[in-house]
Amino acid sequence: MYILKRFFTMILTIWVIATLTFVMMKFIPGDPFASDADVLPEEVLNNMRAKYNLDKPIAVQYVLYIKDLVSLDLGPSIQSRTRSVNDIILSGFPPSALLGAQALVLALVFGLLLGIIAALYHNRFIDYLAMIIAIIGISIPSFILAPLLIKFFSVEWGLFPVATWGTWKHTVLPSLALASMPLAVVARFMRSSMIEVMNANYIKTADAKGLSTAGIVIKHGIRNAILPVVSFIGPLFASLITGTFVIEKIFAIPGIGRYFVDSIFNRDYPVIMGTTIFFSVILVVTLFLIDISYRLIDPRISLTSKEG
Amino acid sequence: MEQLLEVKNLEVNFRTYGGEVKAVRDVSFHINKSEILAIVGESGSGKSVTVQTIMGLLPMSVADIKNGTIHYKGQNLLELKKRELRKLKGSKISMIFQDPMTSLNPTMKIGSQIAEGLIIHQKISKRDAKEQAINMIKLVGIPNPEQRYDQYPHEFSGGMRQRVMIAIALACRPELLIADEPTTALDVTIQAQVLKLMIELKEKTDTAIILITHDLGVVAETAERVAVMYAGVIVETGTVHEIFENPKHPYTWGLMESIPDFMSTTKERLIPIEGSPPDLFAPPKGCPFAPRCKYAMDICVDQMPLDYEISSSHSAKCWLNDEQSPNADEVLALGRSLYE
Amino acid sequence: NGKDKDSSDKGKEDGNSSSGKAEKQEIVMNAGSEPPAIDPALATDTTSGWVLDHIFEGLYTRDKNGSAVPGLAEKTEISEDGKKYIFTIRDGAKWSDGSPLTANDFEFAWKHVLNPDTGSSFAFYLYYLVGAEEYNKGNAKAEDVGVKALDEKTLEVTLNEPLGYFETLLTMWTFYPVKEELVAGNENWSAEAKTYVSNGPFKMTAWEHDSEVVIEKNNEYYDKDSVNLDKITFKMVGEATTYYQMYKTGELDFIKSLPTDVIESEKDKDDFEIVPYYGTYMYMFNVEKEPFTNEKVRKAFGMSIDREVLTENVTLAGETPAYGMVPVGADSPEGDFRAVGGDYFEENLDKAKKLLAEGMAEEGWTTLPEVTLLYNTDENHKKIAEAVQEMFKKNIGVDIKLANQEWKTYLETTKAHNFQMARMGWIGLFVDPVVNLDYYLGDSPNNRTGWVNEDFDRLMAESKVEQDTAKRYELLHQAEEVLMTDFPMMPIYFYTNTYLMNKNIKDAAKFVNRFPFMKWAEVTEK
Amino acid sequence: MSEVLVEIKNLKRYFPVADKKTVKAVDDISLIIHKGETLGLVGESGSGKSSLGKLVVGLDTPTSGSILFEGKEFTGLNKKDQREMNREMQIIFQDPHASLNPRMRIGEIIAEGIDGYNLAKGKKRLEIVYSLLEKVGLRPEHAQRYPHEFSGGQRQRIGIARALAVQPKFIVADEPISALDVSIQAQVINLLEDLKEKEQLTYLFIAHDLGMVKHISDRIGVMYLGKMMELASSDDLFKSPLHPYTQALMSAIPIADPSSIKRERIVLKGDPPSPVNPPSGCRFRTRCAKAMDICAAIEPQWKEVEDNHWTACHLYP
Amino acid sequence: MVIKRADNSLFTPIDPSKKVIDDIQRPSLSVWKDTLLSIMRNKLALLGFFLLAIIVFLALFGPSMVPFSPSEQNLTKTNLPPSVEHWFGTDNLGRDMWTRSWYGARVSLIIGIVAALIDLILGVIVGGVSGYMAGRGKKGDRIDGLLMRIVEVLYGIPYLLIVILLMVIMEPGITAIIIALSVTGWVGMARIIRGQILQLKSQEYVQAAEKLGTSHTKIISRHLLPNTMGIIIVNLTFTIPTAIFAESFLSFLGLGVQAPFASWGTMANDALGVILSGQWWRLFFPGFLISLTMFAFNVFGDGIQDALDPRDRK
Ligand SMILES: Nc1ncnc2c1ncn2[C@@H]1O[C@H](COP(=O)(O)OP(=O)(O)OP(=O)(O)O)[C@@H](O)[C@H]1O
Ligand SMILES: Nc1ncnc2c1ncn2[C@@H]1O[C@H](COP(=O)(O)OP(=O)(O)OP(=O)(O)O)[C@@H](O)[C@H]1O
Ligand SMILES: [Mg+2]
Ligand SMILES: [Mg+2]
Repeated sequence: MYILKRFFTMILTIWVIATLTFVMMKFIPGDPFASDADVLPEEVLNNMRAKYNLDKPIAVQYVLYIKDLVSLDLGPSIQSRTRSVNDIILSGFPPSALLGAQALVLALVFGLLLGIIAALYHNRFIDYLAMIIAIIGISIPSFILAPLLIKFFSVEWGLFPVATWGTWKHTVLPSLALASMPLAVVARFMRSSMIEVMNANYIKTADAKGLSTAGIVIKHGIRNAILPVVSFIGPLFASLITGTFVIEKIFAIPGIGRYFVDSIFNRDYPVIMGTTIFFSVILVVTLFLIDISYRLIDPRISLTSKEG
Repeated sequence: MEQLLEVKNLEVNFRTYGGEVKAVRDVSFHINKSEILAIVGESGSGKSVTVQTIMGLLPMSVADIKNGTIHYKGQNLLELKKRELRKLKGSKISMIFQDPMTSLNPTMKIGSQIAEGLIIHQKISKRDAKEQAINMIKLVGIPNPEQRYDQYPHEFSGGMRQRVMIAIALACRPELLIADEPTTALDVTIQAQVLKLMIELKEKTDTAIILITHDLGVVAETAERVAVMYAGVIVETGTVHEIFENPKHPYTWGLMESIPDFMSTTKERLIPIEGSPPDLFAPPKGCPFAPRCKYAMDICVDQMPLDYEISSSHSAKCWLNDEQSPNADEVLALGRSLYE
Repeated sequence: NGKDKDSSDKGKEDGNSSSGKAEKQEIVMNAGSEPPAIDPALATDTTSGWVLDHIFEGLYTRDKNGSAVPGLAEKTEISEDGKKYIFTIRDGAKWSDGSPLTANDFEFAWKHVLNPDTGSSFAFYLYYLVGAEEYNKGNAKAEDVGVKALDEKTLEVTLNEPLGYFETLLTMWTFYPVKEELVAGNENWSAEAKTYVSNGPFKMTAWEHDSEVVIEKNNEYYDKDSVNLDKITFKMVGEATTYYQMYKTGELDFIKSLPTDVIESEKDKDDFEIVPYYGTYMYMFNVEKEPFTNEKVRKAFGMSIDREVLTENVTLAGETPAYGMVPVGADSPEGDFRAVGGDYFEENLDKAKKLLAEGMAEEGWTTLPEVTLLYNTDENHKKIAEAVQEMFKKNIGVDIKLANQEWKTYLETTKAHNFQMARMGWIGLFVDPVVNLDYYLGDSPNNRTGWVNEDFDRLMAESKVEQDTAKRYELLHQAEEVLMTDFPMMPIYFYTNTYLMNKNIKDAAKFVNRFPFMKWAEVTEK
Repeated sequence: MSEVLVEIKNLKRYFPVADKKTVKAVDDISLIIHKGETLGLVGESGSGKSSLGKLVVGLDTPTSGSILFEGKEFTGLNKKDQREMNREMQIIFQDPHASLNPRMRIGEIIAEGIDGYNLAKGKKRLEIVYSLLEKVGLRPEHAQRYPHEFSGGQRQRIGIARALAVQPKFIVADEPISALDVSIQAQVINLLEDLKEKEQLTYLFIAHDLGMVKHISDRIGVMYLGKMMELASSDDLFKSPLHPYTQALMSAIPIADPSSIKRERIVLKGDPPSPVNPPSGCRFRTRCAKAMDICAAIEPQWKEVEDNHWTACHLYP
Repeated sequence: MVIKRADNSLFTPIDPSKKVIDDIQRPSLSVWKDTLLSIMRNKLALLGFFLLAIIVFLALFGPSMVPFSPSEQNLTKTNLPPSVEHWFGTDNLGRDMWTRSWYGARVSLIIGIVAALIDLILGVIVGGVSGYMAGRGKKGDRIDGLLMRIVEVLYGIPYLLIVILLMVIMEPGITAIIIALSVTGWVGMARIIRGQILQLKSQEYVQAAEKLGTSHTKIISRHLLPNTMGIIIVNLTFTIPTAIFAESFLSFLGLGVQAPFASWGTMANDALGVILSGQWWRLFFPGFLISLTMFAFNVFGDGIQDALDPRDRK
């Protein structure tokens, strides 16, 4: 029942996002066909507008769009004249998702590790070291980190290809660049909540059972401390697997991340809508799963009144 | 009798912003194999801190072990390496915590929390551990153990949680069981059942038990020896009979007086000890009980009493036992009469 | 009527004879971005055009110098009045799938472009054909368009007016043929390499979207013997720092538009090249908004920056300071149009100050109304604007503000004349002064300055029907003079492009305004 | 002691557990608590005492049944009255640790209710806090400390002081003294009794220490597996326990005299049954020494067997 | 037993009426004073604080230590490495990096602090209310649902679109940036806080507080939020650099501070090319200052977290 209800609100949310995006998109100035090279004769423009239904009143366009949407047709791209939005998403999503997932795993594994170690050695050298790593991770944004990684790992040391897509080696640097920020955040969150958890009485119990520090942390610490990380990871997951503009641009990765931005700069209406809706679906579903997972992580949590 | 554990001159301080809390001061006691030692005393007198020191569970960021040794079978636990201590913890020495509500991991199933220790120390398979854990749940009198195995602490009643704590501690059949108020949340029938379980364990496996409790009835019925603590100091030790029948310390007298007699039909006011316990930030330099003691003398305020040996097993830290004490006999007789 | 010739590039490499042909005739070039449409009817951008030029060939093509020469047209007959062309398609013209290429394919292709349903942006390039405009605007039928396959080999084209540079125009991709069976009824035929059929020196064999386009030598091409390369890969790396580093590690053989920061260090290496780009970088004035309503103020602004310093220290890519509208590179009978026209103004601070004072006096201003310079979001534009801002301040004591907008918004804003001073760049698709000067026609949608001058419009109109070449250029010079006298914009510099090309690539043809054409190129041994 | 303060009618609280089953923590209990009386509640651990206590003060919502406080049902009230009623009913939690915010000072914790209901301000407020601390055997300077700096028993006293701070009419005390040493137990019990005298307080006193329960309570109820088994004045109950479960309880009380002859204990046989599917008929029958056939078949009626002495057992038809 | 013979006279009973039960009093401190004291005693917190103070000091007075203005160009002195004349070197337009860095600090610090405030105000409140209300009756569920749906929608709508829209309707400048940051800047905090509150609110002390008439607002602010302070602080320390870089992005798009004024973010952004050309100081100084500020905030934050945790005092 709860799930059914959430499902409907999810659809509603996506609809609201779609509608707001549609309205805003129509509101911002600019014309998909305007470009600097040529100012086209009005008639030519009219032909093209007609082709994309842009000659119709906005309300009609909206209805047509929603209609298509319901049949899962996201329409043709204006910028990339021969491809449909569905094509773009289908071909761009796998690389983006792969990179995003890889980065996320990297961030989680090392972030958690770093955070836990820092918490265990609270206010000792390792803690400071972990903090400095985290600070570097967060204060060097990916658009600076990525070229630096390329400079050293590719140009200077020749370990990985500079950019583009193909082999696993191509994924290493972009994953690193993507992972650095979330890694830092995860580490800091984990540290903070782990410090709190390690003060709890049940940790004493575990200690008294003769568990090793690692055992205590793994079996008792993590699950009690991980909630903020999970909250943080949710939206991040959605945005990472749908690609990141900066990283895809710098590493010339054929993902869909770039379309989120380029489509807006190009006023490529169908792509704006398509990518937004695609992202929203993933986002909303992820957030839903996160909400569910709260309960799995901490059985005391109840999200609605009629559960307990 | 074989001495299992000996605590000597233990001193524990807590650093706080307000200053140092002298929670345990010069505490010495021992426990033999297959013996039940009860520690009773004022709430806040340092009972839990003492036993947590044995287990190495003090929050070392704020706690200081100033002095003392804790010898377990000849080795000083305070100097033991972490890894070696870990081998003892949970298997040879185990502990029932006072606070059953927060001492269980809220996000872990009850069953796993019990099975965990078994898996570590007895190196048995998960399935066997589960079986044993279910058995333990049953032993401590929780109905429907299979289902309870998969429930979380917040789904248990207070007493049930306490029994889970007991199950955890007993699971590995330790040589030394430290039970910090193990039955406070239990009704008397289950309390009896649990105590019986502990005594059985003691008899079967020669387990020594340090039992901290406020229920003097429980002490009388289960313990062999008793230590009475007040303000971080052990003020009196002796066998149960000695303590109950021939207490030599005014605080012990006070304790005895406070027990309501449920057999009596008339309702009388309970007799508590006047005043409140001393501030442990700056404990009085003399006897800590002096400010509340009806029989206090000048020396009590001035000097910490010596440990007067009353018999080979009985000693008390009170100046009244000194031969110079003027009305010693009178007073001591008074104390004795209270219970007879 | 003068024929526009694309002048070949001066810096072109001589064939390097010392090293022989390499085993592997494969190169990797950076296209910069995903070509939006590798489809003759739909392409409007240079990236798509670059690929199209390699895999298609029209009736006319270019020789190594960039001049239009017959391609698929074996023979061209032009009627007396210059309005009717009859092309004979060369024998052996084939599609890359081996099927014959016929005159019909041309007729179909051109009508396809004009078909309003296609929605081609470049349909207007065919408006020179009889009935084309009407058909494209939905006022006539396809049959009325002046292109007709008389038989398999013969194509008849009828123009509205004679057109001097029709042959050059025919080299444009909009005029390429497409295979009718393939294209008819399949709107997205050009979206994937699988289905792709073309007729040029190369054919498309793979298109990984957003990643790369691979073209390989087309063995059905009639002139395949001139083609040396077996394979060209166009990568789509947009980030300058990235493709530069890929070039450095050898992952790319050719890149264009180097990051400004590295030009300094690459300048003297021999794989580096600066090629002129037929375009003008300028700041438009809105003559309807104060203070640029005043001509003297406009001129004062134009005179008070140091273009030399700007190009040498800020933009760095070897640009030519501009003192006129038409860039260097357009040939006229007397020589380069720019050289003949000369500079229309000079940088002179005293004069600028004087003009400014005069202009302010004329308008009765005691202080100059606040000026905001608008540019579209881009690092280089920003840098230039910052430098210019500081120059105004230092040189004539005018404090201007800067503002930038994202491109499409910017276009809209400037179109609505909602600015005082705004950056603009204009690159001619053809190398002819008309292309540049047309920009400021009173009714040109490009002219955002609000400046309308009847003399200018008249001169431009006259130049277009003028049949005598010398006179035509004279008219154009006059028009430019009018423009530069009224000064509705201040030119800054003429564009250049920077290339890095692997030294072992020989015979790449570099035309003005086109990226290198690799038909004859060859990889030599190192 | 005639005026009814709390009336509980057919109260039920079922907790859903796995497999769509429910734990019947409180199963159809009806009860009256008079003004000024102390009703002791004892019973097997897990029998639903805390659950009942929480329901009574409105910390939990019943599955069914109703609770009337001074004749009014909680849900039917407007906001203001609800607040007032909230103040008048307080609870001392069983768990002294979890019920104290680890980041608040003791003084603040105790003053919370005073602030919450705007009972006093400034110096007066502090005075109240200090006097409460003293009343429960703590010291004024403890107000500056944090909960973790206290021993278990000290924390429990903080909980008591907190509940008293808002001057309630009715307090559910869920094992308020279990963690205290006897001397302080006596102190606290005396305090509770004094308050009861002075302020006409009413208690629902849940405890396991039958001696204390007897001492403080006017009447005592005995619970087993979600049900009330017996209810009588404390003297009656101890003198003549009727229900076999009560008898078992009595016999299990430990006596603080090591030399006393060990009494014959009524040992409950078998395992405690599960509250998920309690035994048919009488719930205690599976462990009852005196069980009869009828016990399995019919659930015994809740009857007044003697004057003011209620029980549910087939032994007393 | 050895007894040190004490003076006999000491063995006289004390008159109970004269007995002073106790006289030792701990100096009582106000909550504020105590917190302040614990922060002061925390070396880390102090270090962070002093670093921040130095940065702020230089932001205010750094530029006046050298005879350059932040916009003054010298196109013949571009890209000079740090020297006695130009302490941080010059940039590609020949401007003095030292002055620019400290002018940039003003913008970046303001942005960082404002963003943190937005996070704190909007994010913490929305997250707190949402988490607290979830499961609190039908009405509570609805409030939680609504707030979370709003958060989802704000996550879902393309941010760039919002920015462009803002650009159309707003004058560029700090205000515009602040508005752009407040539209969505807080949603991450809101979700995280909500999660924390969901976990915390089942604690018994929350129930106790309710029973004691503590208002919802107070329960959230005094019981729930303090217990998730660590997470709030961590999140805040991340908001700051994120906002600093978001500002550079927004400014680049044309919404924010306009050239020649710079911020650390835009300076770093403009200097990316030096990774290829090697004029390290152009990227290093803004980057380092951002990192240093981050370091200061983090150290300070950690110190505060420690200081606020009564269980972990040294
Ligand atoms: N972390 C700590 N910081 C400061 N003081 C502490 C800390 N832990 C305990 N104390 C103090 O140490 C003293 C002894 O506490 P302990 O828990 O040992 O008492 P106890 O004898 O077990 O009492 P109870 O019977 O009430 O559990 C108490 O006064 C308490 O305030
Ligand atoms: N949140 C919950 N979810 C599921 N079951 C619960 C929950 N809370 C209590 N129970 C169950 O309800 C029953 C009664 O619990 P309650 O806490 O009322 O017992 P109690 O009489 O107070 O016991 P104790 O004396 O041990 O505290 C127990 O079986 C317990 O497991
Ligand atoms: Mg204790
Ligand atoms: Mg209970």
